[in-house]
Amino acid sequence: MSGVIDIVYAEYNYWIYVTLMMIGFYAMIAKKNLIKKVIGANIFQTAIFLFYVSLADITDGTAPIIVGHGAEHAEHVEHAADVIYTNPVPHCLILTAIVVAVSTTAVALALIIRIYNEYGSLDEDVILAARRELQPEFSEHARQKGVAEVSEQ
Amino acid sequence: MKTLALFVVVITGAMLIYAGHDLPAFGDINSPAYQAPMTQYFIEKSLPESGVPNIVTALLASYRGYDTLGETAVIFTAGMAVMLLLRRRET
Amino acid sequence: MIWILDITMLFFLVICAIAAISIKDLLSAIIILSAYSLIMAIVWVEMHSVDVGFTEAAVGAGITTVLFIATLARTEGRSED
Amino acid sequence: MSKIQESVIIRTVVRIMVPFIELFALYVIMHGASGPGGGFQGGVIFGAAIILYAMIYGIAEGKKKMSDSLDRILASAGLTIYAATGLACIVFGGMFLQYNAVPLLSDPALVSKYLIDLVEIGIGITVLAVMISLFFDVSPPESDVEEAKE
Repeated sequence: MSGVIDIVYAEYNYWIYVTLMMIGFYAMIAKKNLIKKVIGANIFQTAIFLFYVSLADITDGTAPIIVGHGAEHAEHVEHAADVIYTNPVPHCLILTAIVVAVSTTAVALALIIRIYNEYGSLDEDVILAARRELQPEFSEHARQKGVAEVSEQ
Repeated sequence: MKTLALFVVVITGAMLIYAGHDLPAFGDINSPAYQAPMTQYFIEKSLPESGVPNIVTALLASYRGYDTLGETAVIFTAGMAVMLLLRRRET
Repeated sequence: MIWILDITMLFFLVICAIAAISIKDLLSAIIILSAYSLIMAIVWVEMHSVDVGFTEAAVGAGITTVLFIATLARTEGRSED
Repeated sequence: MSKIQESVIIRTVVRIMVPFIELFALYVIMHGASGPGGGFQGGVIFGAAIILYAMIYGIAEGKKKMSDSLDRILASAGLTIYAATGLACIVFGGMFLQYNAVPLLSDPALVSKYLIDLVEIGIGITVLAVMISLFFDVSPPESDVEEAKE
Protein backbone atom coordinates (compact mmCIF):
# COMPACT_ATOMS: atom_id res chain seq x y z
CA MET A 1 0.00 0.00 0.00
CA SER A 2 2.77 2.43 0.85
CA GLY A 3 4.29 1.74 -2.57
CA VAL A 4 1.15 3.03 -4.25
CA ILE A 5 1.15 6.18 -2.10
CA ASP A 6 4.79 6.75 -2.96
CA ILE A 7 4.04 6.51 -6.67
CA VAL A 8 1.06 8.87 -6.34
CA TYR A 9 3.13 11.36 -4.31
CA ALA A 10 5.96 11.25 -6.83
CA GLU A 11 3.85 11.59 -9.96
CA TYR A 12 0.54 13.36 -9.29
CA ASN A 13 1.84 16.59 -10.77
CA TYR A 14 2.61 14.86 -14.04
CA TRP A 15 -0.86 13.34 -14.16
CA ILE A 16 -2.45 16.75 -13.66
CA TYR A 17 -0.31 18.31 -16.37
CA VAL A 18 -1.26 15.54 -18.81
CA THR A 19 -4.96 16.02 -17.93
CA LEU A 20 -4.84 19.78 -18.47
CA MET A 21 -2.87 19.42 -21.68
CA MET A 22 -5.37 16.92 -23.07
CA ILE A 23 -8.31 19.19 -22.14
CA GLY A 24 -6.69 21.97 -24.13
CA PHE A 25 -5.88 19.58 -26.98
CA TYR A 26 -9.48 18.37 -27.12
CA ALA A 27 -10.74 21.96 -27.27
CA MET A 28 -8.38 22.71 -30.14
CA ILE A 29 -9.51 19.66 -32.14
CA ALA A 30 -13.21 19.28 -31.43
CA LYS A 31 -14.60 22.77 -30.77
CA LYS A 32 -15.94 24.61 -33.80
CA ASN A 33 -15.77 28.13 -32.34
CA LEU A 34 -12.52 29.96 -33.07
CA ILE A 35 -12.35 31.72 -29.68
CA LYS A 36 -12.83 28.35 -27.98
CA LYS A 37 -9.84 27.08 -29.94
CA VAL A 38 -7.70 29.97 -28.68
CA ILE A 39 -8.84 29.25 -25.11
CA GLY A 40 -7.80 25.62 -25.65
CA ALA A 41 -4.41 26.74 -26.92
CA ASN A 42 -3.96 28.87 -23.79
CA ILE A 43 -4.77 25.91 -21.52
CA PHE A 44 -2.36 23.72 -23.51
CA GLN A 45 0.47 26.25 -23.12
CA THR A 46 -0.12 26.71 -19.40
CA ALA A 47 -0.09 22.93 -18.87
CA ILE A 48 3.35 22.70 -20.45
CA PHE A 49 4.57 25.55 -18.22
CA LEU A 50 3.22 23.64 -15.22
CA PHE A 51 5.26 20.60 -16.32
CA TYR A 52 8.48 22.62 -16.49
CA VAL A 53 7.92 24.29 -13.13
CA SER A 54 7.15 20.91 -11.50
CA LEU A 55 10.44 19.56 -12.84
CA ALA A 56 12.26 22.51 -11.26
CA ASP A 57 10.79 22.14 -7.77
CA ILE A 58 12.89 20.70 -4.93
CA THR A 59 11.36 19.49 -1.66
CA ASP A 60 12.46 21.82 1.19
CA GLY A 61 13.99 24.13 -1.38
CA THR A 62 13.51 27.88 -1.50
CA ALA A 63 12.99 30.44 -4.24
CA PRO A 64 16.12 31.07 -6.36
CA ILE A 65 16.99 34.43 -4.79
CA ILE A 66 20.31 34.41 -2.95
CA VAL A 67 19.76 34.57 0.83
CA GLY A 68 21.88 36.90 2.94
CA HIS A 69 22.97 39.34 0.27
CA GLY A 70 23.81 42.82 1.59
CA ALA A 71 24.95 44.02 4.99
CA GLU A 72 21.49 44.55 6.49
CA HIS A 73 20.85 40.79 6.45
CA ALA A 74 24.11 39.89 8.20
CA GLU A 75 22.38 37.64 10.74
CA HIS A 76 21.23 35.30 7.98
CA VAL A 77 24.62 34.90 6.35
CA GLU A 78 25.81 32.07 8.59
CA HIS A 79 22.89 29.91 7.40
CA ALA A 80 23.34 30.90 3.77
CA ALA A 81 25.51 27.89 2.93
CA ASP A 82 22.82 25.42 4.04
CA VAL A 83 20.04 26.84 1.85
CA ILE A 84 18.84 24.67 -1.05
CA TYR A 85 17.65 26.68 -4.04
CA THR A 86 15.19 25.32 -6.58
CA ASN A 87 16.40 24.89 -10.13
CA PRO A 88 16.39 28.38 -11.76
CA VAL A 89 16.90 27.32 -15.38
CA PRO A 90 13.31 26.16 -16.18
CA HIS A 91 11.95 29.31 -14.49
CA CYS A 92 13.96 31.42 -16.90
CA LEU A 93 12.73 29.43 -19.91
CA ILE A 94 9.11 29.73 -18.81
CA LEU A 95 9.40 33.46 -18.15
CA THR A 96 10.35 33.81 -21.82
CA ALA A 97 7.60 31.44 -22.94
CA ILE A 98 4.77 33.24 -21.09
CA VAL A 99 5.47 36.52 -22.83
CA VAL A 100 5.70 34.79 -26.22
CA ALA A 101 2.37 33.09 -25.40
CA VAL A 102 0.61 36.42 -24.87
CA SER A 103 2.08 37.70 -28.16
CA THR A 104 0.75 34.69 -30.09
CA THR A 105 -2.64 35.03 -28.39
CA ALA A 106 -2.85 38.70 -29.41
CA VAL A 107 -2.01 37.92 -33.05
CA ALA A 108 -4.54 35.05 -33.08
CA LEU A 109 -7.27 37.34 -31.72
CA ALA A 110 -6.44 39.99 -34.34
CA LEU A 111 -6.79 37.37 -37.07
CA ILE A 112 -10.12 36.25 -35.56
CA ILE A 113 -11.43 39.83 -35.71
CA ARG A 114 -10.44 40.09 -39.38
CA ILE A 115 -12.09 36.72 -40.13
CA TYR A 116 -15.30 37.86 -38.39
CA ASN A 117 -15.35 41.12 -40.34
CA GLU A 118 -14.96 39.14 -43.58
CA TYR A 119 -17.34 36.20 -43.02
CA GLY A 120 -19.65 37.38 -40.21
CA SER A 121 -19.25 34.24 -38.16
CA LEU A 122 -16.85 32.58 -35.76
CA ASP A 123 -18.00 29.06 -36.60
CA GLU A 124 -15.44 27.00 -38.45
CA ASP A 125 -17.97 25.16 -40.64
CA VAL A 126 -19.72 28.37 -41.74
CA ILE A 127 -16.38 29.98 -42.62
CA LEU A 128 -15.24 26.94 -44.62
CA ALA A 129 -18.57 26.75 -46.48
CA ALA A 130 -18.42 30.46 -47.35
CA ARG A 131 -14.87 30.03 -48.53
CA ARG A 132 -15.80 27.11 -50.78
CA GLU A 133 -18.55 29.20 -52.33
CA LEU A 134 -16.22 32.12 -52.95
CA GLN A 135 -13.43 30.03 -54.40
CA PRO A 136 -14.65 26.90 -56.18
CA GLU A 137 -11.11 25.66 -56.69
CA PHE A 138 -10.88 25.36 -52.92
CA SER A 139 -13.59 22.68 -52.83
CA GLU A 140 -12.85 19.06 -52.09
CA HIS A 141 -13.85 17.86 -55.57
CA ALA A 142 -11.57 20.29 -57.35
CA ARG A 143 -8.67 19.45 -55.08
CA GLN A 144 -9.06 15.71 -55.72
CA LYS A 145 -9.30 16.38 -59.45
CA GLY A 146 -6.06 18.36 -59.26
CA VAL A 147 -4.37 15.51 -57.43
CA ALA A 148 -5.58 13.06 -60.10
CA GLU A 149 -4.22 15.27 -62.88
CA VAL A 150 -0.86 15.51 -61.16
CA SER A 151 -0.66 11.74 -60.69
CA GLU A 152 -1.53 11.13 -64.36
CA GLN A 153 1.47 13.19 -65.41
CA MET B 1 -15.63 14.08 -35.10
CA LYS B 2 -16.06 14.41 -31.32
CA THR B 3 -15.61 10.67 -30.77
CA LEU B 4 -12.51 10.64 -32.92
CA ALA B 5 -11.08 13.65 -31.04
CA LEU B 6 -11.80 12.00 -27.70
CA PHE B 7 -10.11 8.81 -28.90
CA VAL B 8 -6.97 10.67 -30.02
CA VAL B 9 -6.85 12.66 -26.78
CA VAL B 10 -7.22 9.61 -24.54
CA ILE B 11 -4.56 7.62 -26.41
CA THR B 12 -2.10 10.54 -26.32
CA GLY B 13 -2.75 11.15 -22.63
CA ALA B 14 -2.25 7.48 -21.76
CA MET B 15 1.05 7.45 -23.61
CA LEU B 16 2.23 10.59 -21.82
CA ILE B 17 1.28 9.21 -18.40
CA TYR B 18 3.10 5.97 -19.22
CA ALA B 19 6.17 7.97 -20.21
CA GLY B 20 5.91 9.94 -16.95
CA HIS B 21 7.11 6.88 -15.02
CA ASP B 22 10.64 7.50 -16.28
CA LEU B 23 10.73 11.11 -15.08
CA PRO B 24 12.42 11.93 -11.76
CA ALA B 25 10.04 12.04 -8.78
CA PHE B 26 8.37 15.36 -7.94
CA GLY B 27 10.69 17.37 -5.67
CA ASP B 28 13.60 14.95 -6.01
CA ILE B 29 16.92 16.62 -5.22
CA ASN B 30 18.85 13.94 -7.14
CA SER B 31 17.10 14.67 -10.43
CA PRO B 32 19.54 14.95 -13.36
CA ALA B 33 18.37 18.45 -14.22
CA TYR B 34 19.27 19.73 -10.75
CA GLN B 35 22.57 17.85 -10.45
CA ALA B 36 23.75 18.99 -13.88
CA PRO B 37 27.02 20.97 -13.72
CA MET B 38 25.51 24.05 -15.40
CA THR B 39 22.69 24.34 -12.86
CA GLN B 40 25.11 24.12 -9.94
CA TYR B 41 27.39 26.63 -11.67
CA PHE B 42 24.54 29.12 -12.09
CA ILE B 43 23.47 28.78 -8.47
CA GLU B 44 27.00 29.24 -7.11
CA LYS B 45 28.48 31.79 -9.50
CA SER B 46 25.66 34.06 -10.62
CA LEU B 47 26.01 36.46 -7.67
CA PRO B 48 29.81 36.96 -7.91
CA GLU B 49 29.77 37.14 -11.71
CA SER B 50 26.76 39.36 -12.37
CA GLY B 51 26.18 41.06 -8.99
CA VAL B 52 22.45 40.26 -9.00
CA PRO B 53 20.97 38.25 -6.11
CA ASN B 54 17.97 37.04 -8.11
CA ILE B 55 19.30 34.07 -10.08
CA VAL B 56 16.40 34.12 -12.55
CA THR B 57 17.08 37.75 -13.48
CA ALA B 58 20.80 37.06 -13.81
CA LEU B 59 20.06 34.13 -16.13
CA LEU B 60 17.49 36.08 -18.12
CA ALA B 61 19.42 39.28 -18.70
CA SER B 62 23.03 38.13 -18.56
CA TYR B 63 23.66 34.49 -19.44
CA ARG B 64 20.70 34.24 -21.83
CA GLY B 65 20.90 37.83 -23.06
CA TYR B 66 20.62 36.88 -26.72
CA ASP B 67 17.46 34.93 -26.04
CA THR B 68 15.83 37.81 -24.19
CA LEU B 69 16.78 40.24 -26.95
CA GLY B 70 15.07 37.93 -29.45
CA GLU B 71 12.05 37.67 -27.19
CA THR B 72 11.73 41.43 -26.92
CA ALA B 73 11.88 41.49 -30.71
CA VAL B 74 9.06 38.90 -30.76
CA ILE B 75 6.83 41.15 -28.62
CA PHE B 76 7.65 44.13 -30.82
CA THR B 77 6.83 42.10 -33.94
CA ALA B 78 3.53 40.95 -32.46
CA GLY B 79 2.58 44.57 -31.75
CA MET B 80 3.47 45.54 -35.32
CA ALA B 81 1.52 42.56 -36.74
CA VAL B 82 -1.65 43.47 -34.83
CA MET B 83 -1.22 47.07 -35.93
CA LEU B 84 -0.98 45.97 -39.59
CA LEU B 85 -4.00 43.68 -39.29
CA LEU B 86 -6.42 45.95 -37.47
CA ARG B 87 -5.45 49.61 -37.72
CA ARG B 88 -7.52 51.61 -40.15
CA ARG B 89 -5.80 53.78 -42.66
CA GLU B 90 -5.71 57.42 -41.49
CA THR B 91 -7.02 59.28 -44.50
CA MET C 1 5.80 22.78 -1.23
CA ILE C 2 2.69 22.34 0.90
CA TRP C 3 1.23 19.31 -0.73
CA ILE C 4 -2.34 19.52 0.61
CA LEU C 5 -2.63 23.05 -0.83
CA ASP C 6 -0.95 21.82 -3.98
CA ILE C 7 -3.45 18.99 -4.55
CA THR C 8 -6.46 21.24 -3.79
CA MET C 9 -5.30 23.90 -6.22
CA LEU C 10 -4.53 21.35 -8.94
CA PHE C 11 -8.04 19.91 -8.50
CA PHE C 12 -9.53 23.41 -8.94
CA LEU C 13 -7.37 23.83 -12.03
CA VAL C 14 -8.86 20.77 -13.72
CA ILE C 15 -12.40 21.91 -12.84
CA CYS C 16 -11.72 25.39 -14.23
CA ALA C 17 -10.20 23.99 -17.44
CA ILE C 18 -13.19 21.71 -18.09
CA ALA C 19 -15.64 24.53 -17.33
CA ALA C 20 -13.78 26.97 -19.58
CA ILE C 21 -14.01 24.74 -22.64
CA SER C 22 -17.51 23.33 -22.08
CA ILE C 23 -19.51 26.50 -21.25
CA LYS C 24 -21.47 28.00 -24.16
CA ASP C 25 -21.36 31.68 -23.16
CA LEU C 26 -17.99 32.96 -24.33
CA LEU C 27 -17.77 35.81 -21.76
CA SER C 28 -18.16 33.31 -18.91
CA ALA C 29 -15.56 31.05 -20.51
CA ILE C 30 -13.08 33.92 -20.61
CA ILE C 31 -13.69 34.88 -16.97
CA ILE C 32 -13.18 31.24 -15.97
CA LEU C 33 -9.95 31.21 -17.97
CA SER C 34 -8.85 34.26 -15.96
CA ALA C 35 -9.58 32.39 -12.71
CA TYR C 36 -7.64 29.43 -14.10
CA SER C 37 -4.62 31.68 -14.70
CA LEU C 38 -4.82 33.10 -11.18
CA ILE C 39 -4.98 29.62 -9.60
CA MET C 40 -2.05 28.59 -11.79
CA ALA C 41 -0.09 31.59 -10.45
CA ILE C 42 -0.81 30.44 -6.88
CA VAL C 43 0.40 26.92 -7.72
CA TRP C 44 3.63 28.30 -9.15
CA VAL C 45 4.38 30.61 -6.23
CA GLU C 46 3.76 27.66 -3.93
CA MET C 47 6.29 25.67 -5.98
CA HIS C 48 8.90 28.41 -5.20
CA SER C 49 8.81 29.87 -8.67
CA VAL C 50 8.05 33.46 -7.65
CA ASP C 51 9.06 35.18 -10.88
CA VAL C 52 6.95 32.93 -13.06
CA GLY C 53 3.95 33.21 -10.74
CA PHE C 54 4.23 37.00 -10.75
CA THR C 55 4.39 37.10 -14.54
CA GLU C 56 1.41 34.76 -14.92
CA ALA C 57 -0.68 36.82 -12.50
CA ALA C 58 0.10 40.00 -14.44
CA VAL C 59 -0.03 38.62 -17.98
CA GLY C 60 -2.41 35.65 -17.89
CA ALA C 61 -5.03 37.05 -15.56
CA GLY C 62 -4.66 40.67 -16.65
CA ILE C 63 -3.71 41.41 -20.23
CA THR C 64 -4.94 38.18 -21.85
CA THR C 65 -8.40 38.59 -20.31
CA VAL C 66 -8.62 42.21 -21.45
CA LEU C 67 -7.63 41.24 -24.99
CA PHE C 68 -10.18 38.41 -25.10
CA ILE C 69 -12.99 40.65 -23.87
CA ALA C 70 -12.06 43.38 -26.32
CA THR C 71 -12.20 40.78 -29.11
CA LEU C 72 -15.60 39.64 -27.87
CA ALA C 73 -16.87 43.25 -28.05
CA ARG C 74 -16.11 43.27 -31.79
CA THR C 75 -17.50 39.79 -32.51
CA GLU C 76 -20.34 37.71 -31.10
CA GLY C 77 -20.68 36.32 -27.59
CA ARG C 78 -22.38 32.98 -28.13
CA SER C 79 -20.83 29.68 -29.12
CA GLU C 80 -22.61 26.68 -30.61
CA ASP C 81 -20.53 24.16 -28.67
CA MET D 1 -20.88 55.62 -22.92
CA SER D 2 -21.91 52.58 -20.95
CA LYS D 3 -23.38 52.52 -17.49
CA ILE D 4 -20.18 51.53 -15.71
CA GLN D 5 -18.30 54.42 -17.31
CA GLU D 6 -20.76 56.96 -15.90
CA SER D 7 -20.40 55.81 -12.29
CA VAL D 8 -18.77 58.55 -10.20
CA ILE D 9 -17.28 56.05 -7.74
CA ILE D 10 -15.50 54.06 -10.43
CA ARG D 11 -14.23 57.16 -12.20
CA THR D 12 -12.83 58.66 -8.98
CA VAL D 13 -11.27 55.42 -7.76
CA VAL D 14 -9.60 54.83 -11.13
CA ARG D 15 -8.24 58.38 -11.22
CA ILE D 16 -6.74 57.94 -7.73
CA MET D 17 -5.44 54.39 -8.35
CA VAL D 18 -3.64 54.90 -11.66
CA PRO D 19 -0.59 56.84 -10.31
CA PHE D 20 -0.11 54.29 -7.54
CA ILE D 21 -0.23 51.37 -9.99
CA GLU D 22 2.33 53.17 -12.14
CA LEU D 23 4.56 53.74 -9.11
CA PHE D 24 4.30 50.06 -8.20
CA ALA D 25 5.24 49.13 -11.78
CA LEU D 26 8.38 51.27 -11.58
CA TYR D 27 9.23 49.63 -8.24
CA VAL D 28 8.82 46.18 -9.80
CA ILE D 29 11.11 47.07 -12.70
CA MET D 30 13.84 48.52 -10.49
CA HIS D 31 13.52 45.80 -7.84
CA GLY D 32 13.85 43.01 -10.41
CA ALA D 33 17.53 42.52 -9.60
CA SER D 34 17.15 41.78 -5.91
CA GLY D 35 13.71 40.20 -5.66
CA PRO D 36 10.84 38.86 -7.70
CA GLY D 37 10.07 41.17 -10.57
CA GLY D 38 11.70 42.49 -13.69
CA GLY D 39 11.11 44.21 -16.96
CA PHE D 40 8.24 42.07 -18.24
CA GLN D 41 6.16 42.17 -15.09
CA GLY D 42 6.73 45.87 -14.50
CA GLY D 43 5.99 46.73 -18.11
CA VAL D 44 2.79 44.72 -18.08
CA ILE D 45 1.62 46.36 -14.83
CA PHE D 46 2.38 49.85 -16.20
CA GLY D 47 0.49 48.99 -19.36
CA ALA D 48 -2.41 47.65 -17.32
CA ALA D 49 -2.66 50.98 -15.45
CA ILE D 50 -3.12 52.93 -18.67
CA ILE D 51 -5.46 50.26 -20.07
CA LEU D 52 -7.59 50.61 -16.92
CA TYR D 53 -7.72 54.38 -17.43
CA ALA D 54 -8.66 53.96 -21.10
CA MET D 55 -11.37 51.42 -20.27
CA ILE D 56 -13.16 53.79 -17.88
CA TYR D 57 -12.53 57.19 -19.47
CA GLY D 58 -12.78 56.02 -23.09
CA ILE D 59 -10.21 55.22 -25.76
CA ALA D 60 -9.97 58.85 -26.88
CA GLU D 61 -8.99 60.00 -23.36
CA GLY D 62 -6.52 57.11 -23.12
CA LYS D 63 -4.92 58.16 -26.39
CA LYS D 64 -4.36 61.61 -24.92
CA LYS D 65 -2.19 59.95 -22.24
CA MET D 66 -0.40 57.66 -24.69
CA SER D 67 -0.67 58.81 -28.28
CA ASP D 68 -0.01 56.51 -31.21
CA SER D 69 3.21 58.24 -32.24
CA LEU D 70 4.57 58.21 -28.66
CA ASP D 71 3.64 54.55 -28.45
CA ARG D 72 5.54 53.68 -31.61
CA ILE D 73 8.58 55.69 -30.47
CA LEU D 74 8.62 53.98 -27.05
CA ALA D 75 8.26 50.49 -28.51
CA SER D 76 11.31 50.97 -30.71
CA ALA D 77 13.22 52.92 -28.05
CA GLY D 78 13.10 50.03 -25.57
CA LEU D 79 14.47 47.56 -28.09
CA THR D 80 17.15 50.11 -29.07
CA ILE D 81 18.21 50.56 -25.42
CA TYR D 82 18.66 46.79 -25.13
CA ALA D 83 20.62 46.42 -28.37
CA ALA D 84 22.72 49.53 -27.65
CA THR D 85 23.71 48.11 -24.26
CA GLY D 86 24.92 44.98 -26.03
CA LEU D 87 26.79 46.99 -28.66
CA ALA D 88 28.42 49.20 -25.99
CA CYS D 89 30.05 46.07 -24.62
CA ILE D 90 31.58 45.43 -28.06
CA VAL D 91 32.87 49.03 -28.16
CA PHE D 92 34.72 48.45 -24.86
CA GLY D 93 36.37 45.31 -26.18
CA GLY D 94 34.10 42.56 -24.89
CA MET D 95 31.61 40.36 -26.67
CA PHE D 96 27.98 41.24 -27.40
CA LEU D 97 26.18 41.65 -24.01
CA GLN D 98 29.32 40.79 -22.03
CA TYR D 99 28.57 43.32 -19.32
CA ASN D 100 31.66 42.99 -17.19
CA ALA D 101 33.92 44.13 -20.06
CA VAL D 102 32.78 47.74 -19.57
CA PRO D 103 35.49 49.46 -17.47
CA LEU D 104 33.29 52.11 -15.79
CA LEU D 105 33.58 51.07 -12.14
CA SER D 106 36.29 49.22 -10.28
CA ASP D 107 34.16 46.12 -9.64
CA PRO D 108 33.04 44.29 -12.82
CA ALA D 109 30.10 42.67 -10.95
CA LEU D 110 28.77 46.14 -10.05
CA VAL D 111 28.95 47.27 -13.69
CA SER D 112 27.08 44.13 -14.65
CA LYS D 113 24.40 44.89 -12.06
CA TYR D 114 23.74 48.40 -13.36
CA LEU D 115 23.74 47.28 -16.98
CA ILE D 116 21.25 44.52 -16.16
CA ASP D 117 19.04 47.22 -14.63
CA LEU D 118 19.37 49.25 -17.85
CA VAL D 119 18.43 46.21 -19.93
CA GLU D 120 15.39 45.59 -17.72
CA ILE D 121 14.29 49.21 -18.24
CA GLY D 122 14.57 48.68 -22.00
CA ILE D 123 12.45 45.52 -21.84
CA GLY D 124 9.91 47.30 -19.64
CA ILE D 125 9.52 50.24 -22.04
CA THR D 126 8.97 47.94 -25.03
CA VAL D 127 6.50 45.73 -23.19
CA LEU D 128 4.40 48.62 -21.85
CA ALA D 129 4.21 50.33 -25.24
CA VAL D 130 3.29 47.11 -27.06
CA MET D 131 0.67 46.08 -24.50
CA ILE D 132 -1.05 49.48 -24.73
CA SER D 133 -0.98 49.45 -28.52
CA LEU D 134 -2.39 45.89 -28.54
CA PHE D 135 -5.32 47.03 -26.41
CA PHE D 136 -5.98 50.13 -28.51
CA ASP D 137 -5.90 48.09 -31.71
CA VAL D 138 -8.04 45.17 -30.54
CA SER D 139 -10.70 47.19 -28.69
CA PRO D 140 -13.71 48.34 -30.77
CA PRO D 141 -13.43 51.85 -32.28
CA GLU D 142 -15.49 54.34 -30.32
CA SER D 143 -17.48 55.58 -33.35
CA ASP D 144 -18.74 52.01 -33.97
CA VAL D 145 -19.92 51.68 -30.38
CA GLU D 146 -21.87 54.94 -30.60
CA GLU D 147 -23.48 53.85 -33.88
CA ALA D 148 -24.47 50.48 -32.45
CA LYS D 149 -26.24 52.21 -29.54
CA GLU D 150 -28.25 54.45 -31.83
